[in-house]
Amino acid sequence: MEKAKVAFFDFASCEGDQLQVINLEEDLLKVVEAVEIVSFREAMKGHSDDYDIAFVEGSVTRRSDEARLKEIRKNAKVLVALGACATLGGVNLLKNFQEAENVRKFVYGDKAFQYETYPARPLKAVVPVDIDIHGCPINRHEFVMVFKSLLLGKKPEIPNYPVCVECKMAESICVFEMGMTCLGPVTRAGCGACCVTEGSYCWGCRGLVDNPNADSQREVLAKYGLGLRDILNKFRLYSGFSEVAQ
Amino acid sequence: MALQIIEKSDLAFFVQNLMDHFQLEGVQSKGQSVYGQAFFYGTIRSPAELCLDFDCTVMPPKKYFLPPQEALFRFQTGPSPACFECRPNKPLVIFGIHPYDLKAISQMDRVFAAGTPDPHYLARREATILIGIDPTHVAPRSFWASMEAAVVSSGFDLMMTDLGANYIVETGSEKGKALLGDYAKVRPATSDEVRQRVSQRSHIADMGQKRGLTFPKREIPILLQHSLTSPLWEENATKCLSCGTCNLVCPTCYCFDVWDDMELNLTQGQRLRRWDGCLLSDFARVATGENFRGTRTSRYRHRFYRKGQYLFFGILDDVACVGCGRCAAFCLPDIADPVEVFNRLKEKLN
Amino acid sequence: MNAKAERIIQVHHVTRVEGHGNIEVKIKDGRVEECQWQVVEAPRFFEAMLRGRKWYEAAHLTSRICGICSIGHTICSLKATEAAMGIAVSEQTAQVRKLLLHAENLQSHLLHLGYLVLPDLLEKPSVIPLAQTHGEQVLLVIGLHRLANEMSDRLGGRTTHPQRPVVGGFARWPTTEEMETLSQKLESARTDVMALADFLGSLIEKFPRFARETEYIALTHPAEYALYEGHIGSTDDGQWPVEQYKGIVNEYLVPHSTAKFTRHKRAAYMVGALARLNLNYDKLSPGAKEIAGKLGLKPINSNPFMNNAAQLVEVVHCFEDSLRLLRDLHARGLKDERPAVSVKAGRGTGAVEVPRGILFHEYEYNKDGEIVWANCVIPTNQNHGNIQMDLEAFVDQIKERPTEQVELMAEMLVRAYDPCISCSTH
Amino acid sequence: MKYQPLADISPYLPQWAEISRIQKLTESERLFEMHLADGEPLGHKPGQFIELSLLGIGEAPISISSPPGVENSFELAVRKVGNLTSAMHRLKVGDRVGIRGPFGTHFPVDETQGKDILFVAGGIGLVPLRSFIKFVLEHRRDYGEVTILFGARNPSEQLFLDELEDWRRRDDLRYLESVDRPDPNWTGHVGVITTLFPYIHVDPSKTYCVVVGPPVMYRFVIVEAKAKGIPDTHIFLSLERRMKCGLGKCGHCQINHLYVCQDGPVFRYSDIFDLEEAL
Ligand SMILES: Cc1cc2nc3c(=O)[nH]c(=O)nc-3n(C[C@H](O)[C@H](O)[C@H](O)COP(=O)(O)OP(=O)(O)OC[C@H]3O[C@@H](n4cnc5c(N)ncnc54)[C@H](O)[C@@H]3O)c2cc1C
Ligand code: SF4
Ligand code: SF4
Ligand code: SF4
Repeated sequence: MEKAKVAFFDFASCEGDQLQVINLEEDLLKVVEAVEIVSFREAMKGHSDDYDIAFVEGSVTRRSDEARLKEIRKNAKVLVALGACATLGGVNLLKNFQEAENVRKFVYGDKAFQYETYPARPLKAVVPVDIDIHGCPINRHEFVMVFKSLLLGKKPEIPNYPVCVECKMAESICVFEMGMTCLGPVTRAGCGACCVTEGSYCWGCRGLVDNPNADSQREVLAKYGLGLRDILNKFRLYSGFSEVAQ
Repeated sequence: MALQIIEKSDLAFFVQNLMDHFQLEGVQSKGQSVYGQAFFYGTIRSPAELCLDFDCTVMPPKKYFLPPQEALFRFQTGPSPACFECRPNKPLVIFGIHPYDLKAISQMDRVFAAGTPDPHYLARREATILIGIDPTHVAPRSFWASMEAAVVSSGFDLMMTDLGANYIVETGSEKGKALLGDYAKVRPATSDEVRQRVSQRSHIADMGQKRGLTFPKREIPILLQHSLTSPLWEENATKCLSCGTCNLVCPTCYCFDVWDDMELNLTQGQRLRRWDGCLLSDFARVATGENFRGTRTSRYRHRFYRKGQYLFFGILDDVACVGCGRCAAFCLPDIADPVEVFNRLKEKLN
Repeated sequence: MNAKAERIIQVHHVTRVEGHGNIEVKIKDGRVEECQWQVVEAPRFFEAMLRGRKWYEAAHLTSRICGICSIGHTICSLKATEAAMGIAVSEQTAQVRKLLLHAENLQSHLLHLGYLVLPDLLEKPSVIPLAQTHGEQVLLVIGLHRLANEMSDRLGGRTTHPQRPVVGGFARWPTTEEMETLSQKLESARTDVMALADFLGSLIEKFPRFARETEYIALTHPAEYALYEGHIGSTDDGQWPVEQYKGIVNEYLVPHSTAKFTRHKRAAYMVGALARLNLNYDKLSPGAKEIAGKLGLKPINSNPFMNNAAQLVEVVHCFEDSLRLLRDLHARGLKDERPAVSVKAGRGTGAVEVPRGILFHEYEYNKDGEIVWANCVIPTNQNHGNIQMDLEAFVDQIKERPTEQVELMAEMLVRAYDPCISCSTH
Repeated sequence: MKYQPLADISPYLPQWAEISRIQKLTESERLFEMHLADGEPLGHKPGQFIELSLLGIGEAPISISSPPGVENSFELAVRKVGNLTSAMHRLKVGDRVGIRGPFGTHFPVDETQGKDILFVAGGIGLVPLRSFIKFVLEHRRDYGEVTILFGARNPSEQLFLDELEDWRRRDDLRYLESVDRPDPNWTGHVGVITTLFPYIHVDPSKTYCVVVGPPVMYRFVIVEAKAKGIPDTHIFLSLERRMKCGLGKCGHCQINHLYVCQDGPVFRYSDIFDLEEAL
């Protein structure tokens, strides 16, 4: 059987997700064994436009980036969005909630006009995306799971239940009990509640579940002392593209 | 076997001995939350870690018999596919289970033994020795007394009660008897101590009465029979986050999902099962997209019916809630509390 | 070869670096007419996005500036917030943070040397074919890289974008068991580290001979090889408290780059492993010094390619110093300290050394603990100017060579800096 | 606690079956004829299902479409809708699949002896029903009048064309068919399946109605059946639910106190008519 050809690309991002792929260590050798990697700028020289699966990290923040993404979409049979920036727009979206000119000027001063930008957006706002691998950064085990599913011809099972499920399985104490607040009840699981287990709380980096009860979540956050602005800010950190954050 | 006494000063000896001969699991403090200490079941590595005066653990001990995730079998694909069974049998002693959790385990035993017995659950169960302990504190949301789970007379290998100066121990099985004989320093209880136990236990039952049902537990199925169209379901369910917490923390919830995980070589793998919850939105969705419990209300209501009626008539002849109050404590919108729901239904019906 | 002809050398998206950068060179009549290092990465406007966010979110957000040095950004951000609010952290916090920085240096340097540079030295397009030809060494790199990741995991709660370090301390401490396991693993990896150092060391002579004098800037500290704290130091002489970083970096914009450039006393300066080594050589751990000696690396070395060698020396240093820190922490016993924060208005600067050089974060908070102003200066920002100048000098030196070679060597030069391009265009 | 003796073999382990024939039924449905690798008969009754395993892909409940007793082989008709079913469509003759079961209740083969039967199949509902229909036709003399109603969304979704042709020709049964959306070549009846009811005549005192189809169809067909005077106790149907174990444990298929995998999939209408969520 001919090996599937795989390519990696990135747009506005920290490349932390491709790093997770590299962080597979020994398993990375098995991954590259199973497929042919034709493009992976962060790790190899050379490039080809002949690929089946494209893993794309980052969000689109410039109109001029759209053409490159559309080209990738055209070449790829399967397009996988890699990480929060690609699946949700990620933290990049925060600038969308400020006045655009002001944002540019704040960083680049009087030369702001030199720097092209437009409201940040997830890949799916520009091209159809087949699979989302959520997370900031992605969970490398989930990457492997998706990778294997693709090779097996299966649609990967990305959870549609909230982080609380995995949080309970990990036997963490709910952070609401610790006097903090958490986006776990409306955030898509798959991370193993990694932030809660490490002493933090869920920031929402995997985006919302399909049918979140945002109203109830707002009430809960308010009950635990969060003001309206804080609540909105919480949703906007990663889910700025969903209507919940508007 | 008559009731035995373990002096408090000899407890560490017993625990240390158990640690030396078994994998010993017990209750530990996981640190302070704003509501008090949080307790959990974990491996005991020194006698000092074992905590016996807890009020309630965050998660019940069900993970020892039905782990959050476990392999049903391993397999190999290819021209001659093969399956290899993995049947667990690691011997385990769990030290410190409250009566309500013991009762929950007895219920699970019946569920997994009914019909086609589940070998995984049962093998784990058989390899485990349960040491119960009567509560000395009641968690704020517990209501086990009204679920007839303040005191149990079976379902344990050993059952201990804290009498202040010492522990009085009842033996519930041959295994328990051997455990005491081999690893503990005991003496027979005096009749005074036996009487003390009786009064201590009735005290426990009283402590647990602080909150509870306003009516006898056995009426729950009938109450539900008349409450199908109660507006309460919808009223509460609009706040439901579909987070499944109430399922996952419950000692009598056991639904699971099954899936295959392949290794990267794509020829070997395992079939796994992991906890699932009927409150999760896709629990009853089928491949064609139909969701047989697509609304929050239907899922929310289902849980109460399953606890209060379906399993009652099906397998248990009892309500599948032991009153630990975990669901009540951890449901963020605070709508999952069975005692509140049942009492309100009763009120509305009257 | 026809020296008269015009040759255009274009490297569109330099590979095996983080982010998007291009090299453009025009050689005409044997003269380098044009030579440019272009940064084409999309800007993300982190400083603007920080405005209005709470004090406990700053580190989470700025960590996302860079996937590779997310630990460094986290710690730098925490220090800036702590400086702004006048929060002092415990010795224990400082030590675990130092360990985390070591972990990150190990992660990053091993990744750079083993996965990105090694293929150049062995003339392969990537590390993948090396698995066949140099299986043993590749497994060595992978094994050590995994250990570095595990170190970040156990101390910071994640390999990337750590969760445990918070303002004032740690949200969760590693357990004694975790620390012990870590010590054991590091201890037993000692021979591997040395084996790797020897192997890479033996290839060092393959780097081009090239030198260009420049200014080197890094943190310095009287007592230690400065990574976590210290003053800003320069090989051109002088020391400044970190609050005065603006007087050092002097950011400016160039039209062909979305990232800012910096300059200090000269037209450009260099930061990173080589800068640190040039400034703080004396404070290296014994084993690190030994390796430096073997590599012939002494201050002041002005061959940018030797940045790779300096990274190798730092791998040994971080490794040895981690063991020392772990021993120290173990001896004193970890206390379960809870961070205490009282929110107040203020302005503060944090500086730490991250794999690619000195990093600055500066925030201003209002009384509600919301950021009203922010500035981040990334190491690669500070290197862009120096890359440009090295490129000009280096290309001039090799301009007679065949086009592909010029292309490859120019790329190698850029790669030697281990630039974090998207990070510099934050 | 008293344990029942445990089976030697875990009920979660599949046994092997080998595919001996594959037939394309429609664009999205295929028929797989297979036999157990150990040569034993499957031993099923019409209406039962098996859990079909492809290792590494997963497991899904699939009805046994053939009647019992066919030379130790059995047939499954699989519609491609997701992971397992798509992977199934990629298999070739000679490949092995995993089988658990047969599971569940079956159609009332004995109770209906000597009675008239009205079969109502909607779309892929014909797959499980076919097992019963074929059984009845094989034992034709044991049963009374046989009527088959079959509705498909459009002509290209009609399954088992040869068999339909046979039923059309036979004079020992009445076969009526309909499509919701005809194509230009369709000359038959058009409309949802209930629009066929006016064309049939049943004797309510001795007719059993057996219905299998998509969830929406049940409610409408039951109304028609009841309108014909067929009592609730003589109406049978087969329900689909999500299933993960087939053993009445995992909870997914539960309808009130009933587990579809154990107490169903075939139900007597009078047993479930008052259950919330059943239909
Ligand atoms: C008793 C019984 C008998 C049956 N008999 C037959 C038969 O004879 N022939 C037949 O073809 N089928 C039959 N079925 C149906 C069959 O079991 C399903 O079609 C099968 O389970 C699909 O499995 P799959 O792995 O192919 O699909 P899956 O991959 O599980 O899912 C298919 C589709 O549903 C979506 N999906 C899956 N899970 C979810 C979810 N949680 N949330 C949202 N979307 C989801 C997927 O994205 C996909 O598009 C029967 C079912 C039952 C209960
Ligand atoms: S900590 Fe967050 S994810 Fe965990 S249970 Fe609580 S709300 Fe849910
Ligand atoms: S009832 Fe409460 S705990 Fe249960 S799913 Fe709903 S919100 Fe979660
Ligand atoms: S339903 Fe709630 S109170 Fe009852 S046993 Fe379950 S978790 Fe405990």
